[in-house]
This record gives sequence, C-alpha cells and structure tokens, in this order.
Amino acid sequence: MIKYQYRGKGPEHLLALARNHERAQLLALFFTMLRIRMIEEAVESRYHEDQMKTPIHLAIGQEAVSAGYSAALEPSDYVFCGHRTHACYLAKGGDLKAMFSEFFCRANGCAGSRGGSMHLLDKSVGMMGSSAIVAGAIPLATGSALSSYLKDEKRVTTVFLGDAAVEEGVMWESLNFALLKKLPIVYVCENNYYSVCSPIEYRQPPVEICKKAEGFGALSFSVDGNNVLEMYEIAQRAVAHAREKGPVFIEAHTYRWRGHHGSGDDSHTGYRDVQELALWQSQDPVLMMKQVMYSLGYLDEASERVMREKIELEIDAAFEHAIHSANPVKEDLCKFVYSEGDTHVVG
Amino acid sequence: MIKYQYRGKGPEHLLALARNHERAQLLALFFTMLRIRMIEEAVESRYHEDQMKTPIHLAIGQEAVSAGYSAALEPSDYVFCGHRTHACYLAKGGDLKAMFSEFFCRANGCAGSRGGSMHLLDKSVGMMGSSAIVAGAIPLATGSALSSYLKDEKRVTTVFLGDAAVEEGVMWESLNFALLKKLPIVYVCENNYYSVCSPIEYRQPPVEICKKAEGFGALSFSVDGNNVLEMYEIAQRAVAHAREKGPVFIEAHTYRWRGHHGSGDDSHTGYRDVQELALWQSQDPVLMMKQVMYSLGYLDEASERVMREKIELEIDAAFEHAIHSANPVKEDLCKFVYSEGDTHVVG
Amino acid sequence: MLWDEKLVEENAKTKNPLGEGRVITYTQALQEALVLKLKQDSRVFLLGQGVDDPGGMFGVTRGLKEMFGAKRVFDTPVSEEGMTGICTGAAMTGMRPVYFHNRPDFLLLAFNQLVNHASKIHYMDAGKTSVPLVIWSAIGRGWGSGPQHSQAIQGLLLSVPGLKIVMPSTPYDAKGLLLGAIEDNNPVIIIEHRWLMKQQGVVPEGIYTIPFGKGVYRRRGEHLTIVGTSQTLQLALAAIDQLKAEEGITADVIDLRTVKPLDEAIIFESLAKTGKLLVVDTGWAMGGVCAEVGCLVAEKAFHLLKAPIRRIGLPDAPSPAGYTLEQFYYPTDVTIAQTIKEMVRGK
Amino acid sequence: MLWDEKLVEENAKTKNPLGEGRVITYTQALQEALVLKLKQDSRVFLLGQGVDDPGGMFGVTRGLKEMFGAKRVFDTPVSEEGMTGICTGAAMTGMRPVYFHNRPDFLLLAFNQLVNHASKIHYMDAGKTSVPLVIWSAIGRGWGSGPQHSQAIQGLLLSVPGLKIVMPSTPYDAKGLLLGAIEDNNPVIIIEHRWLMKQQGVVPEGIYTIPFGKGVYRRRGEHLTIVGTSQTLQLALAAIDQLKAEEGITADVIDLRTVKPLDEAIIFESLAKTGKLLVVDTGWAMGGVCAEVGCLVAEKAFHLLKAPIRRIGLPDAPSPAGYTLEQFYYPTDVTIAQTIKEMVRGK
Ligand SMILES: Cc1ncc(C[n+]2csc(CCOP(=O)(O)OP(=O)(O)O)c2C)c(N)n1
Ligand SMILES: Cc1ncc(C[n+]2csc(CCOP(=O)(O)OP(=O)(O)O)c2C)c(N)n1
Ligand SMILES: [Mg+2]
Ligand SMILES: [Mg+2]
Repeated sequence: MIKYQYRGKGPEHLLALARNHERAQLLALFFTMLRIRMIEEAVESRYHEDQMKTPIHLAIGQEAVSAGYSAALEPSDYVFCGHRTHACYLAKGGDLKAMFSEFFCRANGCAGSRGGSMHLLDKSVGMMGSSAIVAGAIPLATGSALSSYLKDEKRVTTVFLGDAAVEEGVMWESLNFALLKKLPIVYVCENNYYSVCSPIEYRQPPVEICKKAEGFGALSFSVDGNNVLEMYEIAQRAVAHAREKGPVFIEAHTYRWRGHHGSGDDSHTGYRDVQELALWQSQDPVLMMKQVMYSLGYLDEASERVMREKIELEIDAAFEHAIHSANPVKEDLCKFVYSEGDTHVVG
Repeated sequence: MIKYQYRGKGPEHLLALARNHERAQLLALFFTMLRIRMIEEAVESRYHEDQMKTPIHLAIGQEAVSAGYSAALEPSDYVFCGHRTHACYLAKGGDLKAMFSEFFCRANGCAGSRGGSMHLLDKSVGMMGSSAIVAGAIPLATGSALSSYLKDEKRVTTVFLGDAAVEEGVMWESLNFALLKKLPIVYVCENNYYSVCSPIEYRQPPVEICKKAEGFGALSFSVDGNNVLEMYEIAQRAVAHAREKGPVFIEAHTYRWRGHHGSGDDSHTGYRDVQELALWQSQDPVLMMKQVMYSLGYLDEASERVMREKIELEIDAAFEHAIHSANPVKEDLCKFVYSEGDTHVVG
Repeated sequence: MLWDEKLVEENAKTKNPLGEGRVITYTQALQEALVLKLKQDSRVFLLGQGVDDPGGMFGVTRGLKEMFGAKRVFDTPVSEEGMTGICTGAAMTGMRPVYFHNRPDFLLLAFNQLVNHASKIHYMDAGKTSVPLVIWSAIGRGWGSGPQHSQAIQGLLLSVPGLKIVMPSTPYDAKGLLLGAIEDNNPVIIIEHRWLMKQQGVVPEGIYTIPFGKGVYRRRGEHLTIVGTSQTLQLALAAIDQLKAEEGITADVIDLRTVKPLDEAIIFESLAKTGKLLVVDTGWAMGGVCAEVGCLVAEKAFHLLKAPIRRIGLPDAPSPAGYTLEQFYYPTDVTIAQTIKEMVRGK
Repeated sequence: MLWDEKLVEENAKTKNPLGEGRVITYTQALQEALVLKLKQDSRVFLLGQGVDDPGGMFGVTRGLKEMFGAKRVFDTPVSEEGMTGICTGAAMTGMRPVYFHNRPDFLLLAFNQLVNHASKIHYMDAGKTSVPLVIWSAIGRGWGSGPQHSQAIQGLLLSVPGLKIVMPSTPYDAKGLLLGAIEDNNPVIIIEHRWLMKQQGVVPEGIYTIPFGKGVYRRRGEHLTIVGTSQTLQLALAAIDQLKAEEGITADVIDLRTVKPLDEAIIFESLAKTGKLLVVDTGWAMGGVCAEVGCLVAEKAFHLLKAPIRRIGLPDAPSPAGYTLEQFYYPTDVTIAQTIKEMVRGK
C-alpha cells in the first residue's frame, strides 16, 4: 500500500519555475544536487568495504531540499542539522576531504574522528555542527540566532530537522522562544514520512507539521521538497523574512530512497511498500532538474559529462586523501575534553 | 499599566447562562466556589503562624475554573494537577482534613507529610496526584488516559495546568500522543497571565494558547475562567468529547489575587499593576455568582449565612483535626521508598 | 556485515554456553520473557520507537505486535520525556508498561520524569501509588556511534532513591531479570549491552525470576575479587580465564546483576578471603558504579582490604566515534589482565 | 517570616565573618561578580526564570536589568531543556550566557542538553567550538519544598566528562568562583545552597578568581580529615569547632570548592597526617560526591588510611516535605559530631 503520495506539482511546474531564473543559477543548483547525489552514491558503493566505520544516513532522494535551500543563504549565514548531515554539510560548502576523512576515522576528519558522520562541521563556511540526538540541534541553532540578535548581526541561522524531530518538545520550546525574541532563524523540516522504519502515522495524528508551527505563530510554508526551485524560492522568502522579522518554519515534503542508515534500499523488510519508493523515485529531484536543464538547452550530454567528471575527480581525490590520512593516536583520546582556550574579554 | 484585561462577558452573561440551569446545580456550583474561597482565606489567615510549614499556592480569584469544570466530571473520572493544587483537589472532592494535615506536616496528611501542599491526592475520589514540577503532571495524566484506552474504560482524565506549563515541551509531546491515540483526556490551562512574577509577554509571543493546541489538532476552547457557568458548560462539552472522541484543550482566562505563593497580595513589588488586580477583583467569580443567585432568588442573606456557617464549621473541624494529629516519627522516613506491594497478575 | 556486528557474532560463536539444557540466544531469552508476561498479565504492554518495526529492538520485540495486537505492542513518537511520563501515568493507574529504547543516551531526555517523577511518586504519595514500570535500553558501543550514542549512564542514576537498575550479562539472567522487572512494583531500568545480544546460553523455559540485589559468583578463586556487571564483566572473565591458564592467577568474579539494589554481602564475603578488590563497569570510572562499590568497601569492609582498590571503567572523556580512538577508549580483556597482574604482584 | 528564613537569617547573624576587610552578604558578593563581568565583557548576558523580577534570584540579579538593559538581562519561558540548548548554542557562537535556575531539580529537565550536548561539543568538534556557559542554581532545602524542590544533584553529574561543577561555601568563594566560571571556556554548573545566601563575609572588591580544582583548608587539626563543600561543610565546621572546645578533637577540614575538577592532592596531603577520612555532601551519600572521594582515597591513598572511610550525605530516600521528617532526613552538626567522635574513638 502506498501510504505517502507525492503531493507536489511535478516536472512541468519545475520547468515553469525555471523560466524565471538565470541559467547560471539553475546550473549551480543542478550541480549542487548532482554533486550530493554522486558523493552519496560513491560513499554507498564503498560502504561494504567496512573501512568507513561510521553510521551513514544517506540523503539520496532528498537532495533538492538542502541544495535549493542553501542557495538562498549568504556564506556568513549559519547552518545546523541533525543526524542526516551529508547533504546539509555539502550544500553549505563543507569540505569534502574533511568529511571523508571523518568517515574513515582519520585524525584530520572534520571532527577529528570524534564525531563520525553524524557530527559534521566546517565553521569556515558557516556549517556550525550537528547533533545525533533527534531535535538536539534545534535549540543550539536557536541559541545561535540569539547570538545574532544580541550582537545586532544580520546573520540568519538555519536548522535542518526531520519529521520526527517535531515530536520532541524542545522543538516547540525553541520555536516559542524564537518567536518571543523574533530571532533570525529558519527551521527546515524535511518530512520524508519515516523515522527509521516508523511511518509518520504511528507517531503523529494526521495534522500538517507546518500547521503546528503556524499555530505557534510562525510564518510557515509547505513545499515540494523534490522541486529544487520551489525550495529555492521559498527559501529566499524565508531567509529574507528571518533576517528582518523573525522565525520561519518550512515543511519540505520529500522521500528517502535508501534505508534509514547504511547502504541500500530496505523496503523489502516490509515497513514501506516498494511501490511507494518507486512512486517517489519517479519524482527524482535530480533527474527532474536535469530534464528541465536539457529542455531549456542549458545542459547537454557533453556538458553533463564534464560536470560528472569534475565531480568524480573530486570524489576520487577526496577518497585518496581520506584513505591515506593518518589515524588518530592514543594521545588524541583525551584532548579537547575541556577547552583551555582564551578567555579574551570583549569590551 | 494594565497589561491583561478581563476579556469575558461579565455578570450579565453569567446571569443569562444561569437561566438555563437548575437551582440545585447553581447552588452546588456556588457552594463549591464559596467553600474553596473560604478555605483558602482560612489557610491564608493562619499562614503567618508558621505552623503550616509548606509552600502554599492559593487559588483565590481562580475558583470558578476548578469548580465549574469539575462539576462536569463523574466521580470515577481522574484529575491531576500542578503545584496550584488546593482548588483542584477540593473541587474533585478531596478530603479537607487530610489536606490540612498535610499542610501541618502530620503523619495522617494526604501524602503522609512527604509531599506537602504541592502534592495533594485523594484516590478515593479520583484526585490522582500532582507534580511540583511545572508541566510534570501533564504526561502522567496522559498516561492515565492511555490506561483507560488500554482497558477500554470510559473514564476521562483531566489535568489542570498553568499558562507557563505550555512552555514546557512535554505539553506538546503529550498532546501529540493523546491525539495520535485519541485518548480520553482534557487539558485545562488556567491562564492567569503570570508565572511567579513573570508576565506572559516575557515568556510567549502574543499567540493564544488555545490556538497552539488547535494547530496540533485538538478540539480547543477559550473560556472566561471567572464565569463558573461558561466554565461548566464548556467542560460538559469537553468531557463528553474526550470520553467518546479524544483530547480537548481548554484555555480558561482568569487571575490570581494573591502572590504566586504564600499569603497576601504582592502587587506592591511592582511586577504587576495594583490597578490590574483591582480590575480583576471587580470580576470576582464568587461574588458574581452570588449576585446572580440573589437576583434569581436562589439565595438570600439567611441561606448564605447557613452556607457560610457550615463551611466555617468544617474548616474549624479540619484545623482541629490537623493540629491535633501526630507528627511522623523517625521510622516513617524511609518507608515507601520502594513499593513492596503485590504483583498480582491480571489474566 | 559491519566490523562490530561481525565481532559480536564471532564472540558469540567462540563462547560456548556452559551447563546443560536448552540453548537460545540473548535476544530470544528476552523475547521469551516478554511473551510469557504478555500472555499471563493483561496489564503488561510494550512500547518504544520501532518496537514493532522489522528491526524490533535487536529482534527482542520482533513479531510481538502480530502476536499480541497493535494495541498492546506499539511504536511511539520520538518524545522520550513525554513517553516516560505517559508510561509512569499508565503505571500509576494500573498498567505495567515495558518501554524500550535503543540506547541509554536517550534516557537523558527523560531524567525529569525518571528522577523527579517515576522514582519519587510512591514515596511522595505515601505508598498510595505504585509505579510498576520497566525501561529497557542497550548500550550502543561500536559502529562509530560516538559521544551521543554509546553512553553507559547507569552511574548517573545510581544515587536516585526509588529506582532499581538491572544490568544482565547472560541470556539466563537477561530473561530472569526481565521477568522480575516486570513483576516488580517499582520503576526498573534495564541496561543491556549491544555486544551481548547474540550470545548463546542455557535458558530454562517458563517463568523464573532472579532476585534483585543478589550477586552471583561467576568464578571462584584466591588472589582477588572482581566485581562488575554486563559486558565488562565478560571481559574480566576472559581476562581471568587467560591468567589462570597462563599464570595460575585466580579470582572470585562477582556479577552483581543489579547495581541498585547492590549486593554488599557477597562482596564482603569474597573480600574476607582475597583482600583485594577490582571493580569494573561499562560506564565512566569516575563517580559511577565503580566509585560506589569502591567507597562502600572502604567504608564497611576496610579491615578486609589488603591493598588499594582498583577500578576499571571509561576515562573521563566522551566516547569518541572513530574506530582507532575507540580502541584506546574501552578497556579490553588485555588491559584488565594487566591490572589484575599488577594487583596480584602487589605493584 | 517563615521558619527556615528565620533560621538562615539567625545563622548568618551568629556566624561573624572572619578576617579583615569589607563585609558583604553572599548574595551581594554574587551580584558584584555579575556586575563586574557585565561591565567588562559585552559577550556576557544573564537569563533565567524571574531573573529580572522583584525576587531576582534571592536578590542576586535584582536591579541588573535596570542597570544593563532588558536585552542582556532577561526572563525566560519555563522551558529548561530548550533554554539550556539555546544557551549552549549562544555560547558556541561567541556569547557567554549565565543561566539562572531557582533550584537544581529543574536541571533534570535539561540533562539531554547538558550531558549529550553542552559538555560534549568541544570534544565532539575536535576543539573547534567552545561552550563557555555558566548554569547557576541553589539547593532549595527547607520550607517544606519536598521531593521535587530540594534536591542536590551534583552527584548525578559528577561522572560527566566536559562539565565543571562548582559548590561554594563562603561569600568570598562565591564571588571568586562565579568570576572564574564566567571566564572559563567550558560549561560550568554552580550549585549554591539557599541556606548560605544571607551569610556575611569579607569580600574584596574588583575581579579575582579562585582556581578550579584547588581545595582549601578551613581548619587545621590532627585527628581526622573532613572533606566536603557548601552547606554541609559549614555544618562540619560547626561540629568540629564544638568538639574542639569540648573534647579537644581537631581536624583538617577541606573545602573542595569544586567537585569537578576535584583536588586529590590536598586530600592525600591531609590524610598523610590524620589517616582518617570523613566525606560530607549535601547530596545522597550513595553514588555521588561522597562515593567518588571515598573510592579515590581507597584507590590512590590506601596506604595512608588507618581506619574505614565514613561518608555523610542523605539517606537513600527522596527528601520529604514535612518539617518533622526533614529533621530526620538531613545531617546536622550534632549528627556529624557524633560520627566524628566515633571515628576518633575508633569505634
Ligand atoms: C532523542 C533521540 N531519540 C531517538 C533517536 C534514534 N533515532 C536516530 S535517527 C531517528 C529518526 C529520526 O527521524 P526523522 O527526524 O524523521 O529524520 P530522518 O531520519 O527521516 O531524516 C531516530 C528515532 C535519536 N537519535 N535521538
Ligand atoms: C520545571 C520547573 N521549572 C520551574 C519551576 C518553578 N515554578 C514553580 S511554579 C511556577 C509558575 C508556573 O506558572 P503557571 O504555570 O502559569 O502556574 P500558576 O502558578 O500561574 O498557577 C514556576 C516557574 C518549577 N516548579 N518547575
Ligand atoms: Mg523522517
Ligand atoms: Mg500562571
């Protein structure tokens, strides 16, 4: 039984939206998505080697959300996320080599092999961190937005969360506080209808998540998370609103193609219908965009091949980097339990 | 500055509603309120003696909420509440002697002097308990409703909470679960606009609490909590809905006349305007109802005096009882840390 | 198969079950306990995130929804604090919930309900209410789980009055202790270890319970006393078996089975013979089970001690995610053997 | 005035401050630290329930909103978990929050953010992020506060890597430790005691800090070593002063000031002379600070010990609300003196 239908407007709508955007912008969005897809597939293809000794939570099928959203951010804006880190990290510009090093448990991983795949960060590009605890990053991000408010900065903080994260009370505590102080924050909920193998109907009554946020008083949007341009356009509105006026909540409908974690599809175990997956795969966010690009004449086989080769080279180089990097040593174990850093006073 | 206006429809509306009710019902409602008021005032008048070594959170000014609401409950229905216990406990039929004994820290207090005023219970009348932790009783009550669902009982559980309790995430976790399972529960929020000395505007953006609950999908009501009949009528609808269909949320607007805890008004400390208190005192729920009773000819000075004397006698007897009851002894201290009770199997 | 799953499986294969009788796995033993109780007692119900999914809590709960219906075996929202309170409320009103978590880390979200509510209600209500609640979770060591997904938090709960804490190490115990936990009238926290789940053992059919607060000798010997539970105790057994074979060093190895209540008598009995104490635990060495056992002995059995107490737990650092760092972080049979040798040689 | 307020006030009057210099109260000392830091460092801000209300956290924060503005000194929603995460997020992004709670019991709502997040982020991020966060609360003993409002939970947090735990006992220390906490780059939990708030003491003006992890001798003596913090240490001082006068019994009394980090050296130094250890703590005797100190000594200074360790904390029961039961529950100078006498007489 197909429990969760695709509710978006499909490829025609994507094409219609595309006509309002510059070629360069569209290429950039497509490239971001394609890069994420290819990186995820590359990680997946090597996962069985058991050299990446870390859980992985692949974003395959959900690329349009981070890609479309992050394009609306300034480099100085901040992003936080949950356990499904890869796409958020990459879309914000996180360093691929440091990410792979982290997956391979190397000392030069972005979290020094302390965090693993669920704790990617790259502060140089505003990717501030993540939490493996469902909803754990939501108040952290809200606190980051509080910093901006206190410092009179125009920086927007975004936190990506799953549909299960709204079941944690801290989501609502955070949103209440953000609304109270009109903080510059956007909550982006990727509703992929499942939490591990639990369908949303086992966890929430049939009420739209964005309606709950609206009830709390937030400007709220429901978006086709497989449509990168719808995502991008709403993101622009959301980020502008957050920057000037206060909190926004976005519910992006999308679907995870692989198992909750690890590699491969797991629909055969019975918690979801293979037909449901097939349905959503027929609305492939990357493919849809590719077709739009082709039909607009912005992309052809040759230029696509160039793109792919560029990404492949980058991926290979990053794997090489990671594989040949050094493991941590015993002395690393108890480093950074406490910060001895400066306590420089800011007057 | 008056921050929080009375938004109800005043005494005329109370009178209009009264015409739809039986005399006996009206007398009973008035009696419940008057009894709570007089008990609270009696407790307050003796509090300075420092013999009731317990915090007190007086319900003076808020009597109509518990009185009106509880009249719609069956004796077998369950009630939980927070730290502001007195009125909920009394309205559900809790034993006054056991309550006073608890205040006087006696061994025969309703919680054996372990809980104090913030932990009143009387299971013989369905007053199941309370928590001194803000919102702590909300999931407990929801669990009680889950029991009824699992047992196929028609019992309704009610939990009284304050306006601050909705700031705790567990409120929304509980409501989500209750809606998911369509549990027989009513959440009654007494919005008195303050949490200790913090006005609601310091804690929540300007959004009606009941709108939040509505956004979650609950049948929600906003009620004049100083109007005992409005309270009663909405309670009847709410309890009936909860019994057959599922969760209900009621926001009852009311006002606390005394300080958050202890005796006496504390408006002079400046956190609220004395004018604001005066405004709300002009909408005294007990007096309004009394005037309605007089104007309907259901009460006169003589019958009111009889009522008052009856209550005074009861109060005096309860004080006598408490004062002359025994203190706990050393052996009591470590009793009931663990339950050794039966593990009788229910087949 | 991932490295740690392989390891767990191989470990299970090499360790052949001792004794005569029916051999089943750890997870089967746990499931058997659940089936027996679900059949016997209509008040028992199971819940937890994914309790009914294809994974089924390492297989422990797999198939139980089909067997006992979706009303008694159900998935929950990702709302640990709320669900813990809901379970507590259900237990207060006559039900006997068994609440499953994948990892103890998630219990940290529920400390308010655990510590302020579930464990105190029986006391606070002067014995009028009991909270027969079982909370189950399995330490998630390995697989790069990292700081937020591998914690052993029993030490944080040890001083909480009203709780019981169970930490089995064999299939036999796992079943008997779970049966006992479900029959117990108090909140019982069961902390399993992922690495024990595939272990095989002799397990009787039918209902039997293992008393709480009674340790058991896993080995008898002369040179020292080793006290612990769960997976670290298994490591200690491996260490001492090796040392016995190689160097003739023997020990009394005591499996506490429950750390609260804690069997003092068996420890003192053994120390009267050996005079030397090594405490091992899956949690941090500082401030947890090791500290309590060590202090207890220095307090009540000082005259039996011939040498300094030693404790082996985790260093004062979060658990790192990466494989290499993990190797430095966790005690092994080798490091335990090293400590034993030092103790016996009087270094 | 309520019985316990009277007691605290009288206690403060009878104990005259030692030493030369300016005498102020404990709360004044704390406020002074806050004012100094708010003036000096624009990153510092204060928040907490009622931090700006007429009560102002026992007076500690009274008037600071007027002095530093509503942006830097503000009330919060009753959302402990959310606000802890928000503070953590603000600290991660350059601010230095000082977050006030009335009672440590409320920290239990925030264990996920404290233990899974604030204390781990620096480690998890491989040193790239610091969390300079101060969390302040005061043990609420007395006034019938009961099981949910009087807890001393430092023992539950002792084993958490990455946290620092501060427990002052004098106005001088309270100021110096708070200043140090605000300058520290790590999450620091300060656990005060309500009963110390009116104490007077000699307190220097200006900024000074007391190093963490350095205990101090409050008395020097011969017969035993007493180790502890906060209010229980004050009781121990009263006990030993009395015993010295009456029976000539003297002790080294060590105030640890911080329980994490913990000054081992000073304890061992003293034990080298006395050979006998008494540990006192405001929390449960089992599994907390007493257990850690006791075990530490049995582990690392066993050869110095001439007699069993003794510990004095709370019994394994929740704190009862009633006055009489409270008298049995808490250690007093008399019960401590009794234990000291037993230890010295070698009973
Ligand atoms: C507090 C907490 N509870 C449970 C888990 C286990 N867990 C890890 S990921 C996950 C699913 C979350 O689902 P969702 O938020 O929808 O994100 P998705 O995986 O679908 O992207 C769960 C329950 C956790 N990490 N933290
Ligand atoms: C978790 C928690 N945080 C803070 C407190 C302190 N506290 C006690 S009563 C109270 C006010 C609650 O206000 P509200 O819910 O509006 O109830 P009211 O007192 O107005 O009836 C607060 C904050 C508490 N008891 N529990
Ligand atoms: Mg999901
Ligand atoms: Mg209120």
